[in-house]
Amino acid sequence: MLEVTDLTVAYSLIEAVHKISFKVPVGTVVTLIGPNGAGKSTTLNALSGVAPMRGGRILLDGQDISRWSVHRRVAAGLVQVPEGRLVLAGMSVRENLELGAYRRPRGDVAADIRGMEARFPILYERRNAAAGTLSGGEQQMLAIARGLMAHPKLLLLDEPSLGLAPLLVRTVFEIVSELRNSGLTILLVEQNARQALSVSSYAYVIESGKIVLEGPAAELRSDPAVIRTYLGQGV
Amino acid sequence: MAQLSYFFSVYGSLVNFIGINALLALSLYVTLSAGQLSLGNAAFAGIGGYTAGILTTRFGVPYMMSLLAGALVAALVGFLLGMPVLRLRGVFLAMATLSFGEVVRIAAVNLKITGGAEGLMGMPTHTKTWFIYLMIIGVCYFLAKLRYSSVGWSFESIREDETAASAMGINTTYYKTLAFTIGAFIAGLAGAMYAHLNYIITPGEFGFSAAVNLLIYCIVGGSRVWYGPVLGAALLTALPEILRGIGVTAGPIRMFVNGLILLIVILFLPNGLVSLFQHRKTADASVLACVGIGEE
Amino acid sequence: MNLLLQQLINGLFIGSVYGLFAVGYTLVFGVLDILNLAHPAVFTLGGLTALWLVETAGLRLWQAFPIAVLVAGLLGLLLDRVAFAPLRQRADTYFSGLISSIAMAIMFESVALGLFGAHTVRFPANTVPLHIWRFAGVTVTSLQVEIVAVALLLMVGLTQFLKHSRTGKAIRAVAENDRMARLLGIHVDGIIAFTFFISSALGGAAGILFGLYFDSLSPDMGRSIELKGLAVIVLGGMGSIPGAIAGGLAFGLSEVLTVAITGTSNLRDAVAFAVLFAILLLRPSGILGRGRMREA
Amino acid sequence: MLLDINNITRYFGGLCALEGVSFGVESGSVHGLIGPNGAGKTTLINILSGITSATSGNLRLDDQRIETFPAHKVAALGVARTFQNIRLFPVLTSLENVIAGQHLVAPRPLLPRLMCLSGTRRQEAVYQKQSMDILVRVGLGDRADFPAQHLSYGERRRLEIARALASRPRLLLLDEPVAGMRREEMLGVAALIRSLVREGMTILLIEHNMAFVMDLCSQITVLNFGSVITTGSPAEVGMHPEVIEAYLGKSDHHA
Repeated sequence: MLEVTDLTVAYSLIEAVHKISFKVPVGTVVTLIGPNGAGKSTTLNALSGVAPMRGGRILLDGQDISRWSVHRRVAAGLVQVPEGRLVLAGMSVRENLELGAYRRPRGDVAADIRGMEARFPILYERRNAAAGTLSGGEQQMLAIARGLMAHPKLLLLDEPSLGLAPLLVRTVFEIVSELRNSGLTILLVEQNARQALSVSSYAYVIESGKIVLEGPAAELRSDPAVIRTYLGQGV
Repeated sequence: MAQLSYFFSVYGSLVNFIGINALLALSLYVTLSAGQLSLGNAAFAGIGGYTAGILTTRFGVPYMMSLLAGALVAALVGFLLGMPVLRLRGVFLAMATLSFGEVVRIAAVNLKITGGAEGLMGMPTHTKTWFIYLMIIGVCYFLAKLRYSSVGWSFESIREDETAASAMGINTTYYKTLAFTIGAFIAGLAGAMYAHLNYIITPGEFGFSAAVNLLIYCIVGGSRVWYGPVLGAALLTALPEILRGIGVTAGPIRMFVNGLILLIVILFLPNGLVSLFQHRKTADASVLACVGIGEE
Repeated sequence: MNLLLQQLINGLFIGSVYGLFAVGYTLVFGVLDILNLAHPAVFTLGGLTALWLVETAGLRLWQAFPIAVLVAGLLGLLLDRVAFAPLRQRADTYFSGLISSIAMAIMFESVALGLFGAHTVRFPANTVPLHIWRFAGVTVTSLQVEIVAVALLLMVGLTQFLKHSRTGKAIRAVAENDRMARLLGIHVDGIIAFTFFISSALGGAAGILFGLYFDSLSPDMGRSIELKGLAVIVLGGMGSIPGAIAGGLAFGLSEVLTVAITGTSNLRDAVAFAVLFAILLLRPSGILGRGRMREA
Repeated sequence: MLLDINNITRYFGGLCALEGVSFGVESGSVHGLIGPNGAGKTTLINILSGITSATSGNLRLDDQRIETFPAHKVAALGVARTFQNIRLFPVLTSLENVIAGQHLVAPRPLLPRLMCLSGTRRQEAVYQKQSMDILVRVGLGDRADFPAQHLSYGERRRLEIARALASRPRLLLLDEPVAGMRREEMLGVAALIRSLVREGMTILLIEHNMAFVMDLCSQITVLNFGSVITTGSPAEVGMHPEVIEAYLGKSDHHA
């Protein structure tokens, strides 16, 4: 599905990500974990085309999309749900969903919205409310639902559990496993490494813009180095 | 010597205007150096000009005293205006100072003592070229010394990041008001000198276009060092003459060239014309920096 | 009483033109957070283009109007490409955009000056067939009614377009958060260019209506409305379309009422700017604003 | 107790960012402040440094109430800080950034400068030497003439610490000082913090890197959803069941 080789990203003169390579096979969930500032979100943004790529190659279904514009990537099914639940706060919940389908033919959208509202009833109840008035958990549902409206082939999920109460974190990860079970390919970035590893099949550990470790998620969960640094033994 | 006196007989008033405009540009530079975009400096010049003009014509106050009074009154108004408006940022500050300027202009049109729309007349033409340039040198000296004093570092810090500046112990309200007041003082002084250069001043000379012109001088010359505004004012004030010299006489074309220069500078020389002359030490260092980082 | 009513009606007419002008102004600010100071110059060129089409090309006004509006829209595209798009990635994009738009304004005005000369011109008599209605001591001309109708139609059309159309929603998405809009697959640069097109088209339409209403057009007519437009969008809350419409009407009414109450037109603008100044100090987000304050 | 935080609450609109936060920071200690993203740590630092005001509650610095003080007054009492999102002065050089940070301790009066008094030059040399020493101390001695915007991420973080140190604070608030740093750089910062504390400085440290926090801090306060879960020694905090759940997610869920 996705194959990234030697991806390098630099903001102004400073490199944020240095020659990283990874793969997301079709139908799997792959996770990038690592500390704050390691370059996880930057990597996702480079995949979406909103961070400046300095080198490397991104293959989506064997096609080199490295030079594609953002909207072309979205149209091709590479969809990001960004960090911090970036809903369009002043627009209604319904409008947010509609804009999720911006790159799709108009005819199918109404049916999709009905489907999405059936799946997340709260989005139907609050359909006319400004998205900014939703609670944190509801906004995250909306952000994910909006991402799904684009019919993604590959969903990039950036810190979906950020700032959510433990109960909601669990709900969000339940949604992620449902999506995985329905066959969607997902690249997940998470600080909550324990939860993230439990829903993924493979994971990469990023530190200071480089991949320092990779392996099947189950193995990383029992790797002493990962446990010490990310699963926080001792805390 | 004869050539020089010929030059002055032809270009004397141009040289004077360059000087006045340079002073006005310097007044805006002070405000900009503390990160505050003011469109009120033309109005401060008007306040200084009218104050000084009224004092000399109506009350027979000596020239030098009237200059001082004009500058002080402008500074006082700047201080009083600065306290409330400097809470505003960016475009909102620009517009508040702009509307203040308009109110001043309209007041000058409507008041009797200012001579209404026809302007204030009868000022003794005491302002001499050497005096204008002496004042410029004085102001430049002051600003150059100010830059590396506590006040100058505070202005610089506020311009770069107001929040960080306040966390370093800089009383941002105090220093912003100070910058605004110093700017108003210099503008008032320039206005007072202008009033005694020309025999007459009119409200329209201190309106919105004048305010925008000052901004243009600073941007084209460069607003990060004190000589930038002087350079900008000199070049742009002389531009019509320069263009005439190369055969461009039509007004619209001169105007077009004016706009074009401004556009080119803002697109390609964001730090103004002075960046063409500045030595490249820091630029070289930055190149080294990226090489160093690339190797890591 | 009838005099007051007549004044209120006149205020409504001119206010609708202000509103139309300000709607375009505020649209660009809402989407880009940038003040497009070339908007008044587009307003001027819109009016003068329509005049040229009627007078020289011999078109009827209903034919000339859409063509001139289209030309104004194209000028907006030019503005975006030349003055704004190159600065978009820069850290001081808001400040440099302000300057580059001033540069474009100067060039546009010089073009108007070069093509149409410095004198005031007017639409030929009978460009619009004129009926005069009188009732209850109030006089209303068909031209006034048509101006209000066209202005309201355009403003309501824009509001509906932004609210319901797919592109309109995309514009609002870009206004809220351009990064997020990009991630949704919205072609942000295209949307911004389109926003400039609409904004400038509306500005041009306002210029035509303004020229018809006052029966005079000149290359510097934009200056007379420039500051008022700024005042209107601050009054209505920067970036708010309904705010700009309401602000335009309020401004028109305040002007005629000031004239009616003071008996002279001298203080017409002073009251408006004093109100603007007060609003900036007391409630910087404007009366109907979204409470959005730009950090400079 | 150098700093006493008592019942601090902060609302943003209807949203509660901090609720009844209370803890004390011992003089001469490194006090850690941890918690998941969005827990309210940065809001608290902003309130402590006077950049944001608290909705209610009070703050004492050496028994002086400071919760109503604006940022510059708090700074004048000896509180300096760094910012999570790095707020250097980008076009100024490293040295100039530190010089700007000397505002409170290095008066540079204008009048003697205008009169070109000879003492000015000597005084300036002393101040510049002090700034340079601080740069050397954070390991940026060779970067003095570089504009801050051209420094690497880790260098910028260290320069921010240097600028904060320039005001010779008693209390230093560090907001994620080693985020994005390489391991060697991180060790350097840890050594710097230790030596500052040896000289009597008090440090309140926000950091995500657990090993770093556990290593340096004598006391740790854990924040979650705007409330304090617990304050205690690293060992105590590590055992606290609520901390484990809040900070790491439910460990029993999938493990």
